[in-house]
Amino acid sequence: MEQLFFIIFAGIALIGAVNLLLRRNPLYAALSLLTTMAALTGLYIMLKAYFIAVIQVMIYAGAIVVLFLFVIMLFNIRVVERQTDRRGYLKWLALPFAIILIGQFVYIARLFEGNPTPVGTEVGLTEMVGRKLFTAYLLPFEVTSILILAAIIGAVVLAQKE
Amino acid sequence: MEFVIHHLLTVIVFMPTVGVVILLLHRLFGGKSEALMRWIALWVAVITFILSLPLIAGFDRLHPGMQFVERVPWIRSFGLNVDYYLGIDGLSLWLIILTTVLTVVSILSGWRVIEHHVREFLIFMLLLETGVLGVFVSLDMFLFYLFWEIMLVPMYFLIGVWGAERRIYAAIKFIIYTMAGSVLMLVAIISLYYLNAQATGQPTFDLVRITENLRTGILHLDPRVEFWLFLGFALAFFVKVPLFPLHTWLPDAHVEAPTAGSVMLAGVLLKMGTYGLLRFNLPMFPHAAAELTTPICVLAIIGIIYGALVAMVQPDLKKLVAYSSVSHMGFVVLGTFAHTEQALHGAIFQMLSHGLATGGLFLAVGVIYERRHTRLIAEFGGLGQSMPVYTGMVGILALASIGLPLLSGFVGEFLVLVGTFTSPIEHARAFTALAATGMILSAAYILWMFQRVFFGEITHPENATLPDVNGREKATLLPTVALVIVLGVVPNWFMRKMDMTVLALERRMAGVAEIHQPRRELSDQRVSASTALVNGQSVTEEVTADGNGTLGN
Amino acid sequence: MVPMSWYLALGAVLFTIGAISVIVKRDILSMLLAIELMLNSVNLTLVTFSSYFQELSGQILVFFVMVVAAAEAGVGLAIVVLLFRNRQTVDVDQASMLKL
Amino acid sequence: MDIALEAAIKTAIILFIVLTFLAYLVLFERKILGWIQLRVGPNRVGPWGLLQPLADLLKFIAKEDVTPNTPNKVLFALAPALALVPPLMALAVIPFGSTVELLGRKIALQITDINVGLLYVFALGSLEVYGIILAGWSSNSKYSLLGGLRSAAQMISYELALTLSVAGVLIQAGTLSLSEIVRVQSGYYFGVIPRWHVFWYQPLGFIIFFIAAVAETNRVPFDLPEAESELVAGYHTEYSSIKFAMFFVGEYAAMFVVSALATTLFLGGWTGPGAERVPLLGVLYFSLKTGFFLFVYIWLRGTLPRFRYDQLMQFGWKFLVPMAFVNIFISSALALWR
Amino acid sequence: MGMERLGINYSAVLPEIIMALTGVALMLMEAFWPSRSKRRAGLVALTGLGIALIATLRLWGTPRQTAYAGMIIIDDFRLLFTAIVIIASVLAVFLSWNFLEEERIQPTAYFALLLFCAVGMALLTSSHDLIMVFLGIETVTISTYVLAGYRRDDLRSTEAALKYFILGAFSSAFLLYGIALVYGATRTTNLSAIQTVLNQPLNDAERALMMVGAAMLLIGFGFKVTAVPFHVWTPDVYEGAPTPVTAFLSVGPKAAGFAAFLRVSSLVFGADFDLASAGRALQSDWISAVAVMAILTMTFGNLIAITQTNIKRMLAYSSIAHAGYVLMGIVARDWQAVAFYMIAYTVMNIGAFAVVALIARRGDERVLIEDYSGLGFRQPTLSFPLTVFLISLTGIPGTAGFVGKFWLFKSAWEAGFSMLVIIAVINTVISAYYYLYVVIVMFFREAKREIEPVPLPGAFGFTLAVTVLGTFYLGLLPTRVFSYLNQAQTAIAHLIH
Repeated sequence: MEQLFFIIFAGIALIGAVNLLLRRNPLYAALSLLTTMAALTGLYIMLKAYFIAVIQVMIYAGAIVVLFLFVIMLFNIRVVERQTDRRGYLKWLALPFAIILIGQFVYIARLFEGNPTPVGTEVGLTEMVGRKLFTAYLLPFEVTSILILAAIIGAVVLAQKE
Repeated sequence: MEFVIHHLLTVIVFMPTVGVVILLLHRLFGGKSEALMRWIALWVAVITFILSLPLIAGFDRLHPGMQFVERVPWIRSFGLNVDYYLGIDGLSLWLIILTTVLTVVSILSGWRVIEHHVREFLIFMLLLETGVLGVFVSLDMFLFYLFWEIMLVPMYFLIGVWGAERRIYAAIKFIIYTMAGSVLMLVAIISLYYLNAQATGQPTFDLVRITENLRTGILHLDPRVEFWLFLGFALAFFVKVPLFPLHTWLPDAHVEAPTAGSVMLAGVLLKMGTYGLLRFNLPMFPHAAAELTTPICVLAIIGIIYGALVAMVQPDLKKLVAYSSVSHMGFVVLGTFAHTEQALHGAIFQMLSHGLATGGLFLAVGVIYERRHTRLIAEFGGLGQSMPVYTGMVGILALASIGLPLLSGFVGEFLVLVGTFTSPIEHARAFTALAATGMILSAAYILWMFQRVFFGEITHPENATLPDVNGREKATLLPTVALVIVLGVVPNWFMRKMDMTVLALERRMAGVAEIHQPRRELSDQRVSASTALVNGQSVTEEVTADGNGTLGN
Repeated sequence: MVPMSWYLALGAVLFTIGAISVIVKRDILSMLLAIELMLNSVNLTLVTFSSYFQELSGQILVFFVMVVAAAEAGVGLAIVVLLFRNRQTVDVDQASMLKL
Repeated sequence: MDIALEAAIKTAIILFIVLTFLAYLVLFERKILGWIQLRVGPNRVGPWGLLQPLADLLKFIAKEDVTPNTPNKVLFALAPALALVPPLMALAVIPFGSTVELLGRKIALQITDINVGLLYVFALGSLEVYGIILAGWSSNSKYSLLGGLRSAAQMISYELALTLSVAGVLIQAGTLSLSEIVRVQSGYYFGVIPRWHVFWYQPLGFIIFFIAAVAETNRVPFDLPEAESELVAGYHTEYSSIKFAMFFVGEYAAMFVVSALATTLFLGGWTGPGAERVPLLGVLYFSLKTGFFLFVYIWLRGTLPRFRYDQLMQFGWKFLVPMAFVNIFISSALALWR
Repeated sequence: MGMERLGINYSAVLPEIIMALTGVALMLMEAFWPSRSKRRAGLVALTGLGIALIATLRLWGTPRQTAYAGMIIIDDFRLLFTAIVIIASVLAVFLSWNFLEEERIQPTAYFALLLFCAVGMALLTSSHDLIMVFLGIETVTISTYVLAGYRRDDLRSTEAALKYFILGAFSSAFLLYGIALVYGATRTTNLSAIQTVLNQPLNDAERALMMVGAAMLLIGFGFKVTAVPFHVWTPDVYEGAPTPVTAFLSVGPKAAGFAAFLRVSSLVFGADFDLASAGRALQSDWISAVAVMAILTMTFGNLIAITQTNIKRMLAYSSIAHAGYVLMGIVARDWQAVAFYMIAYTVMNIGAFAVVALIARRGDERVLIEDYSGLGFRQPTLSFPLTVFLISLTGIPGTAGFVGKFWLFKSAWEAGFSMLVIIAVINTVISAYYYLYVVIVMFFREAKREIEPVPLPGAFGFTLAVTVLGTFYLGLLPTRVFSYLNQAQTAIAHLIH
């Protein structure tokens, strides 16, 4: 049962990712990414990481991809028509590169097959995450505020009209 | 005054820098008078020269070690034990004097010629002097390297700014060649430092100490390591000398440099190479030196003959003199690697002689270049009629360069030849014969040049009205002329000061067995002779108890 | 029971697809999206480790990754807007006065 | 399996009730607007126009479904569904009342009580914008596109204030589960004043939440995405028939969810006198409170003019968000002090 | 949960706090006390940085300790590199002074971003956990993306920002994946904890994960410190970004990147591992990978730099080459040498860019090397310092560059990487060609067209004076700096064995 769910979600995620790779219109690419993210949310729930699952939807789907769509619409970008050859060779490089990388990773992943420890139950709870975030990870948490502030200022500075 | 006496070397080395500061201050206060700048620079150079004279007087010729020593800790951290460590021995003494003399002469020679950026010219000349003097007096490898490289910068500018048409090419070639050599030396210095620290547990760049450690065997080098270290140092010096295949920067640099630059280059900078060989390669890596003697000597001979042949066909006066440098410096290298006392004496003496004679010849070329703005031999002829005094002076210099007896060149080259002939190295006699050919060739091209320029009819009418040398030009040419004569007449007075140094070098080489194998009897004789001298030396050491050879002695 | 390796393999494959997309895509927006995909695959890997190890710091790291991803998206899109305003294109090759 | 069946039954019932309610909400809106504007409102179909929703439904179904010349028909069709589904899904975690005993089982009047309930609602809320954006883009019309753009910007901006305003409640309640939050608010202070968050500690949070909620649902005075006087009908200009109906219902469903959420978070949800003992009373209280919010929605529509776009943004970023931060600060201080 | 257990220690992050607050204060100033005066904003930024520097130096000598539950570590290494990045930021403020005025850029946001970047850099130097490394890097890069695109109406600047952004984000993803895999192998992100884990044998799966993770980390760091083959963004970004920003980019974030790189390399990979442990195998692989990277970086950087006609691009490639030299220090595991080199490089490179910025003037118009012809004697106030910096970059004795290089070479030699040293010295010769070519153009060529002399504003004059003196000071009298580094060595001797 669980494996079936995994296969479904993973399949959706892969389809989304491949679609992202193949589509030339950024809008469809964004929607493909959205699909992948949705599928990943399902996987997070399977992994009992509820908090992560929810904020995955909130931040990625609710904020980041929307922002992308917003920009795409703002400039009303349609299909990128032109096909240049300049990066053509990269495509041929990419294929073996991909095979090597994937093979390597899958090999490593397979090494883990021996020990299917049960998925944790306690760990994913919001309360636990919150507790840890404000104790052990207090400093990184505070640092993110600087990071976001810098990003906000930066984005405003760059995108504002004179 | 007390300070000057106790820090004489420091004062000499940095006197020109003081001149630089004065010139900068002069600018800062809005001084515009070029004449004043020239006078400032000249006086600074003259004062430096005068300050260097007490070195001769105070030099204790029987003292085998370093004299006028100054030593202050400089960088002390992380085992980087760098000292500000100065001192001279018989090898560096005369080179310092040569430098101070030639600087005065060079500044004088640029008096009228250099018209733009006078201040900068003088600043670079003085900086160059500091750099060169620093190289000759540094006894710390780090310090040595510092001066060695610093000296490149002013020379680079002297060629690049005040040179002739292809000056940029020449300047780049000069600096790339020299740097390529010297960074390898840096690697060698680092590794030597590291090996010494490993062996003795005392990290130091102290040149004297390391040499001593190597001699006594406290620091023992693996033959392969020694070989590479030797090459690391030698390449830097061979480039500077320049030895045959590495010489190609020299004609360009000489031809393009202004007269003053050429004088310094030929007179002093080339000597840094041979100085380095004598200071580092021979005493530190005698086994490698012995092993490499034959190829190096072959290259030196090739340089001698090749330089002479090329000089012979040069239509350009300056190029001719430049190639003659290649040839003459070959003698120095040959003498250095012949491993006999006479040859070493000859090599050192030849360094001085060549510095003066070739420097003088470059000055001489500068004189007519100023008048005619050409250096082609074909443009001249019959100058003897219009410029008799000039002709006389050039004649002496040219003969000195050829090696006419009673002039300086003779002493050096003759000693080298004799030394090589008696040398225990393989093919010593063949080398001697070939080198002697070089001497003959040099007589040929110099005399031929002299004849074409000074004798015969005046073929170009403008040469007929050329004014003879004026007072300033006389002032530049006279010291060199006078000195080549003095050197030729009383060579012993100069050589005496080097004796102990040369002896020490010779003994160091003598300690290396393999070169002596072909002629064991001879080497035995020498060893006994050396022992006798050593005994005498120990006596003198007691006499000069404080051992520092300061002015007080 | 889903073995851990399945998740890890999925993460690796997604990462690779993302990396390749960044390389072959020509318009900036798609490149940015592909980078987001890469970050997502990292997140999946981290959550997997975290859940199987019963150790929370992986999930905390995911949280930070999301924050950073949001910040990066903001700045990146601002740059895209600026570029579009200056040059009316989002094609990377077009936007290439500077040599690559 | 029992639990799944129970959830399915509850889902069906709640969907039926809420959708019917929404249909009548439209009627009420028209009626109330009519009264505000001193006219009668719909009164032809059935007594007092009570059958009007049915007639509307028939009309929607019967009308021709026009699809414009669009670059992507799939997205065009998908957009209304994307607008409708999230609010309906959000209903799953809203507690409509306390527990009832039926056939010997305790049944909570809430489809499911997950421990990240509030975040779940927000997550779904953040998805709602997709319907509008995709509608705007795939309609291939400038009005739609502008509407979509405005909507995206507006919803992202106000989502921030909305989320932040709730942080105060979370600090007070210490949980993300909606039923827990309701339970925290039961009881009275001084015997008379209910322990609702709107009275205790969170009045500022409540105001911010409600304003932001109105903006999130694209309602007057924040209805710029569909501003009929500027953009014809905004993002759904090109939609007709049942697709339009889905947008329509989606908007009202969102209104309902937001109101229910406001009730739950700030007005004590289903709590009230006697609600513990008689669960249906709780449902009544809940409906009344939610109805009040819905009435306010309509009331606002009847009375307020529309914001200008820059005013909207300024208000959101320069007033609501800072105030939300102030609220968080006050709440934290209070929590520490207590 | 007491303060002690969390390890809250405000004084440990005091420099960061001060700089962050200054940045916020600048933004608030803009809101409540608006003015386009660069002077006021600049002074505030300088004050903040100055106080932060004092706070950093006051921590000198405190015993080595971790804080915030092991997230950061306070030791002399951190203090030293923090001081370097703050000094780089201070110099960058001076450099930006004129740029802001000429381009009519609103100064507060600019300085605020600079300060936030400084916060990120300072955190990076102190991070003791991969999470902090990641966040520090991101704080730095996000600020610098914006700074690189700050000349908003100039396409070059925008494209520079874009390229920087895409490749930066791309590399961050690799870094992150590396962190994830390392976490998967060791079940922790804390550097000491990782070291402990590595000191035991790992199973196959974990070892494989660790290997790939380490490789990914290397890629990520390679991008950040502009090591070949991950350097592709550097020339474009350095060319396109406003010159003061380029100056800052080439020293500040780079120093911070090296600090983090060194920290990760030395703490995780540089310790003395047991023979059987997983760390031992990893260590040798890591070191040889970095060594190869160092060779490629310096050789490639120098060779390409020769062909450049734009001085900013030339300095960009030179900066790549210098990264190669610094990588030697990482290979040799001599962090003091790296620290000294970064100090020296900061001083001389900022100085060089100051002159370039001044000559380029408004809109970065005069950036070709040809534009420098005839500058030499016409404006010695500019040409003389530039010559000094170029000579120092070449590594001629008497200057900071030489001492730094010398030390690096010596360390590498002692660590047994003699081949690396020889390649490095050959590279030094190559570099002499293009550095001195600029000198040639300045002094040996006549000006192609008449150019009006560039005025030398006070801020630049100050910067140039400081950097020239610093170059000579570090080159001739480095003993004092050495002795500080020496003290530091004893304090954290166990960082590198």
